[in-house]
Amino acid sequence: MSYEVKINDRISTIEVLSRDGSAFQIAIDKKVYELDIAEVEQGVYSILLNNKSYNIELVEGKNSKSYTVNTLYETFGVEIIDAEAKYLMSRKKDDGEDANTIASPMPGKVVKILFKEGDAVKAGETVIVVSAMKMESEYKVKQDRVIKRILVKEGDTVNGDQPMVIIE
Amino acid sequence: MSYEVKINDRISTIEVLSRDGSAFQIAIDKKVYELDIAEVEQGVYSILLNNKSYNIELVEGKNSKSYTVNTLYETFGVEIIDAEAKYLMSRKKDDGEDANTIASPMPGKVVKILFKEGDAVKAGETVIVVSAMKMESEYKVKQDRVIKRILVKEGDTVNGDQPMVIIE
Amino acid sequence: MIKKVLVANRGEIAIRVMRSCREMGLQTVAVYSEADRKSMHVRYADDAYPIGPAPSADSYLRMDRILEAAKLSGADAIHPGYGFLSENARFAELCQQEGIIFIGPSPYAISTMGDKITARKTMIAAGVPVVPGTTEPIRDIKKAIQVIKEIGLPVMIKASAGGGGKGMRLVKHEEDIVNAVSGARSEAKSAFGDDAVYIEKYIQSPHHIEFQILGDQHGNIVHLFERECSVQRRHQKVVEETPSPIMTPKVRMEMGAAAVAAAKAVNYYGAGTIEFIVDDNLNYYFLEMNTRLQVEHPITERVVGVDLVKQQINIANGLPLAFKQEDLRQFGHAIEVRIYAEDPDNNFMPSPGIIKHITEPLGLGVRHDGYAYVGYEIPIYYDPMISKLIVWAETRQEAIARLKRALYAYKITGVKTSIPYLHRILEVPDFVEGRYTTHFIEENQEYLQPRVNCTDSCMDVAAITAFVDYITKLEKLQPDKAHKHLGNNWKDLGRKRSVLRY
Amino acid sequence: MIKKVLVANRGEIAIRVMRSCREMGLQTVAVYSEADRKSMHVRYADDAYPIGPAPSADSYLRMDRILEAAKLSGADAIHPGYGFLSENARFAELCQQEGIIFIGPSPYAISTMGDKITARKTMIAAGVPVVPGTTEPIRDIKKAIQVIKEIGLPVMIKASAGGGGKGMRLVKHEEDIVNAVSGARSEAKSAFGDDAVYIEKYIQSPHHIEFQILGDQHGNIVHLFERECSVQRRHQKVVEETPSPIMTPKVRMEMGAAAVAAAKAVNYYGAGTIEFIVDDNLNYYFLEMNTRLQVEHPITERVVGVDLVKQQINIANGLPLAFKQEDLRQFGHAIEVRIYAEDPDNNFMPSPGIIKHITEPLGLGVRHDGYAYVGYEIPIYYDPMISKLIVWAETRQEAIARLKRALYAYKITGVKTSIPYLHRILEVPDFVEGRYTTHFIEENQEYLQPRVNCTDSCMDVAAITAFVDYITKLEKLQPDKAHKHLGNNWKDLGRKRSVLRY
Repeated sequence: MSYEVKINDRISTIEVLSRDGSAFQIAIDKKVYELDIAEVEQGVYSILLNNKSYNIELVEGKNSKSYTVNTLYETFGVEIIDAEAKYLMSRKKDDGEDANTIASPMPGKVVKILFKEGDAVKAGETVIVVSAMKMESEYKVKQDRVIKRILVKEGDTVNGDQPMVIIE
Repeated sequence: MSYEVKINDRISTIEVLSRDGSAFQIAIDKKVYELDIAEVEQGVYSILLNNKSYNIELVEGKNSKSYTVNTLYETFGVEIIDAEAKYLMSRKKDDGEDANTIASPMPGKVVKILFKEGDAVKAGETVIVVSAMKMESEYKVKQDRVIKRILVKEGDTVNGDQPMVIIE
Repeated sequence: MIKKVLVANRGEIAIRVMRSCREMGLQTVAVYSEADRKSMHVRYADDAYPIGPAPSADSYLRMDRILEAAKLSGADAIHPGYGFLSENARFAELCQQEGIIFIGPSPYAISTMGDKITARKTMIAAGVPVVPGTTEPIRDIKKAIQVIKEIGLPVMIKASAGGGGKGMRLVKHEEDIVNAVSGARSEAKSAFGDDAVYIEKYIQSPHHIEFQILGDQHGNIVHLFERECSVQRRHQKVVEETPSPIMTPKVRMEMGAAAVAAAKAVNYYGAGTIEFIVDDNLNYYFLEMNTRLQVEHPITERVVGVDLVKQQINIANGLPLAFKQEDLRQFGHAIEVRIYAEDPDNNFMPSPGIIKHITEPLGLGVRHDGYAYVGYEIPIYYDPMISKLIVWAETRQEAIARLKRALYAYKITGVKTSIPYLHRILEVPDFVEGRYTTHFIEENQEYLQPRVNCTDSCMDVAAITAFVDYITKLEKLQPDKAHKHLGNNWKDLGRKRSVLRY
Repeated sequence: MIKKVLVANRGEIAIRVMRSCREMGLQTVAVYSEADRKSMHVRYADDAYPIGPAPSADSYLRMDRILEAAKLSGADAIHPGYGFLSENARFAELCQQEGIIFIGPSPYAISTMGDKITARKTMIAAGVPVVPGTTEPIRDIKKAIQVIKEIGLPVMIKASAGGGGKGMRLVKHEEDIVNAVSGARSEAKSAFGDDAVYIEKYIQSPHHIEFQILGDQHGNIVHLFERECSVQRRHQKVVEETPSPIMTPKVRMEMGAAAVAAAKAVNYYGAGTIEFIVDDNLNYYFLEMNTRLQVEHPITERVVGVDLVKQQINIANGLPLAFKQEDLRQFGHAIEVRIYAEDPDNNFMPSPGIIKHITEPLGLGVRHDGYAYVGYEIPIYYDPMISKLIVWAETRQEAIARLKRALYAYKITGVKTSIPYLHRILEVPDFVEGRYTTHFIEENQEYLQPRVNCTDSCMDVAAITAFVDYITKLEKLQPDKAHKHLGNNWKDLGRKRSVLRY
């Protein structure tokens, strides 16, 4: 059975053709690879492909199907796409809910909230300021919007990707 | 509720009197300790007792109740004794089965087996030779015995504490 | 003599100080904020005292609580590290009052050098060159022209009330003086309501070069040569090396003497650093003095062979310096890079988080000063520096090769780090050739962009690895389903797979 | 010029060699046995080739498979590391035949020095002092007495056919000679059926001191001073240091010249080591030559400032040495200890197993060459050495303090290690004072016993920690049961406990 994987923006089909212990034969978009794949540390793999030694680190993303993959100098986002993921992806395109949420990409502390629920905000205005590691980041709106809900208060510690403000 | 713990050969009673987050009040043989206990890495604890900083490493033994505990310079065996453990301990004393088994304390490879099942062995004779890391260890009997069963064969890889020969 | 040292700091520097204490047979005391209970300095110290909530103002800057911890623990000395209270004259004074040795210079030296204007005046009086310029605002065009002729072109004209580049004019040619002054004044007037300007010598191709000094309490002061710190991003040092690739023996001797004179001017004792701005012709000007240990002190330790923290402690004990200027020499070349928890490919956004793996670079010529460990959560409250990597080799070229080798093997997952960015810096031709100024990073943006070296097959390998991890997890959770999907050989997986679980 | 190097080895030395290759811009090829698929050298190399089952005889000693891997990978040179094929003249010859550069000396030098009797004769011819003694068996008492008078007392009489101490006699006084020879002969006769004996000068208070040499293919040979390796357990070196605490500048110069003469006698090129036995009066005698890199080479690298692997590669490339004897000097003091996976408190039983944690010692003056990582299973098939810890400081005293500090922070769990034993060695008075011989370990058994420093309360803390871990596990598995036992505050545990899980 084949799966689809999304690597950055590329979507490929992938399939295990055979395996014997750590030796795999895997097809990706019809190209066949023979690899020796060994997990050496938790989430760290040693791959031998045509006797070349690759070290790959996996960091699990928001769910078990999403990974950040580090090779020697590069980082890729990889998502395994199964039926559930496909459904979510199609839904996401429709309602575009993400764009209505202001979230900090990193953990930090809410320093300042400049509006309250119901306020109208002009394009380019800063809504919320978050500080982490001696650096402050301002989160602005790109178009005129209205503050629908504020989910945090000043002084709160937030996690990475945690929604802070919902706008409409 | 109090437990018993065996530290090397000492048996003590131990009880959590109270706790608040990482701050514990624990009595051991009626002596009361106030400690701050934080697991910093898996199985590695940082303990603060009267503002002294201790680093303790735990290695789980053959079951979840048995530990090897490393402090800075020393190593202790610690066993948590509950009803099940008490039963096993009493049983062990009765039949002394362990003494009838030859096991290697470390992983290794069986180099030579000098007897076969049913053979009589004289006190001091070597029954089996195991090699690990360029060093060979000979396992002998202390009294005249008979080989009851041989559980491994030459060339086998054995784990630490794996029974190799049963004698009677 | 000092027997027990409280280190009023955290992170790598707290551990670095404690290491030298331990080698000297001294007991160590850590202080920690609520965010730092699991931090390595608490684990490394002999004693540890909580001093308050996570924000620095409530803990690492709380002089009262730190002094209380010193008294409770019986510490007879406090080492402030760098940052936090290290250049706080009041804290040094309080330690004195409480009968605790402050491992650092006198409160007088800290406060004199801490005030830029006083420091500048003190240096002028001591005959140490400073950047030529006016110290009083100028409101008159004739006065301005006269001053510019005294200083000599090029000069920078700056609005007195200014900031953000408004009212600034660079003047290179004599014929532009009048226009530039007028322009700067009118722009300053409209921006700040005040047309007063300053005039300062403009240093073309500026280099940031600093000299390490050590002074004892008996008036002996030596320098331990220079450190080149021109690779800076937003005034933050990124790479430091010694010797400086542009230095000559003659200028080194002169600048060293100037650095010693600067320190003498404030009766300095302890370890300190004199920062100079240097132009391409090796004209040098006093910039400021740091009255503490620097982040980049290890490169000096390596090339000169002196443990600076031990020297600090010996000096605080009142011992005379064990060496004279003529005993000191530089041997080989050392480079330091700072590893930050930040995302260099995303505007250097800080990247706090939990360290999932760490593979430290080891081997010949590599020193690594850090404090992170697997499972440690880098807190959001403090500086994002994780560690410093210091390499030494016989030559600069070999040191660069060694640093690249060390960075190659240095792996941290869980947080983003500046490691890939540092790699790129080491390959910029200006850096390789040793001709770079403080404009290095802005001038080399193109070289410093993330590069895509990856071929299609490398992308495929990344995808395959993630996929194999996924199906392995799946098989663990739903053994039947996995087997069904994956054919006959799949069963071998369960048998042969990693025995590494524990 | 060499472009791609196959390293015919495993463990720390494979990685150490690859690091220098990487710094030189050379590609690296690993070979690995079935037991080593996950070993660090496979992960570190650019290419990796399997060469057979776990036992060395089936993999790392298989010349044919290694040469095949070299050809398949396009490697133009092979570095043998130490051990395995590193002193195999046949392998060096095969490489030559296959047109692959063997990074090491000529087959002639290897085989000459590999045979003890030939080596001894060659050294005598070259004027290098050897331990005085007979080379032919003696069957006649008069001849024996004559030889003993020539050699001078004390002497050791050994049975020609002997072994296990049988037929051995130490003679210190002239009046004992006749009895000793007769006694040895009759004991030899009854034990081995042959009464022939050898006579050898007995070296009292022997020190094992070796000299590192480097020679190029143009006849230039230099020495890089001595290493003191007298701390040995069962002829295995445990601690090495340089300079030797008993060395004088005069004897160092003489022995260095003898080492160079020894190497010249076999037209040596590459890196090599001349081992000497030295008595308390600094009389020195050639023992043997190791025609390869030594395990303890890093202490020389640190004190002399030379990367020996890079030198080996340059020499193999036919380059002349870049320095002369007078360019080399020793700076400061370096000590190396070897960390073994063994249980020092249980008769040094090997302790293979899975590494559960590793905290590597870092900071100023510390070099760490290892290959283990968290989750790695140390295999049962090979040498139990996990890593080498090398420290440098200005003085020997400071180097010992630094080594103790580094060992303090060095934690490995999952396998037992020699770390506590090394700690104890560093505190033995004879070691601290630098007066020790190869009898050091047997003479200091008392000091080297495990000590119980632990108070009752330290035992209590150990027990409490295990107990808390146990009830925490219990609570996870059976939340209801745990709560019931542990009172009201227990619930907080779930809320506040470690956020470090991932």
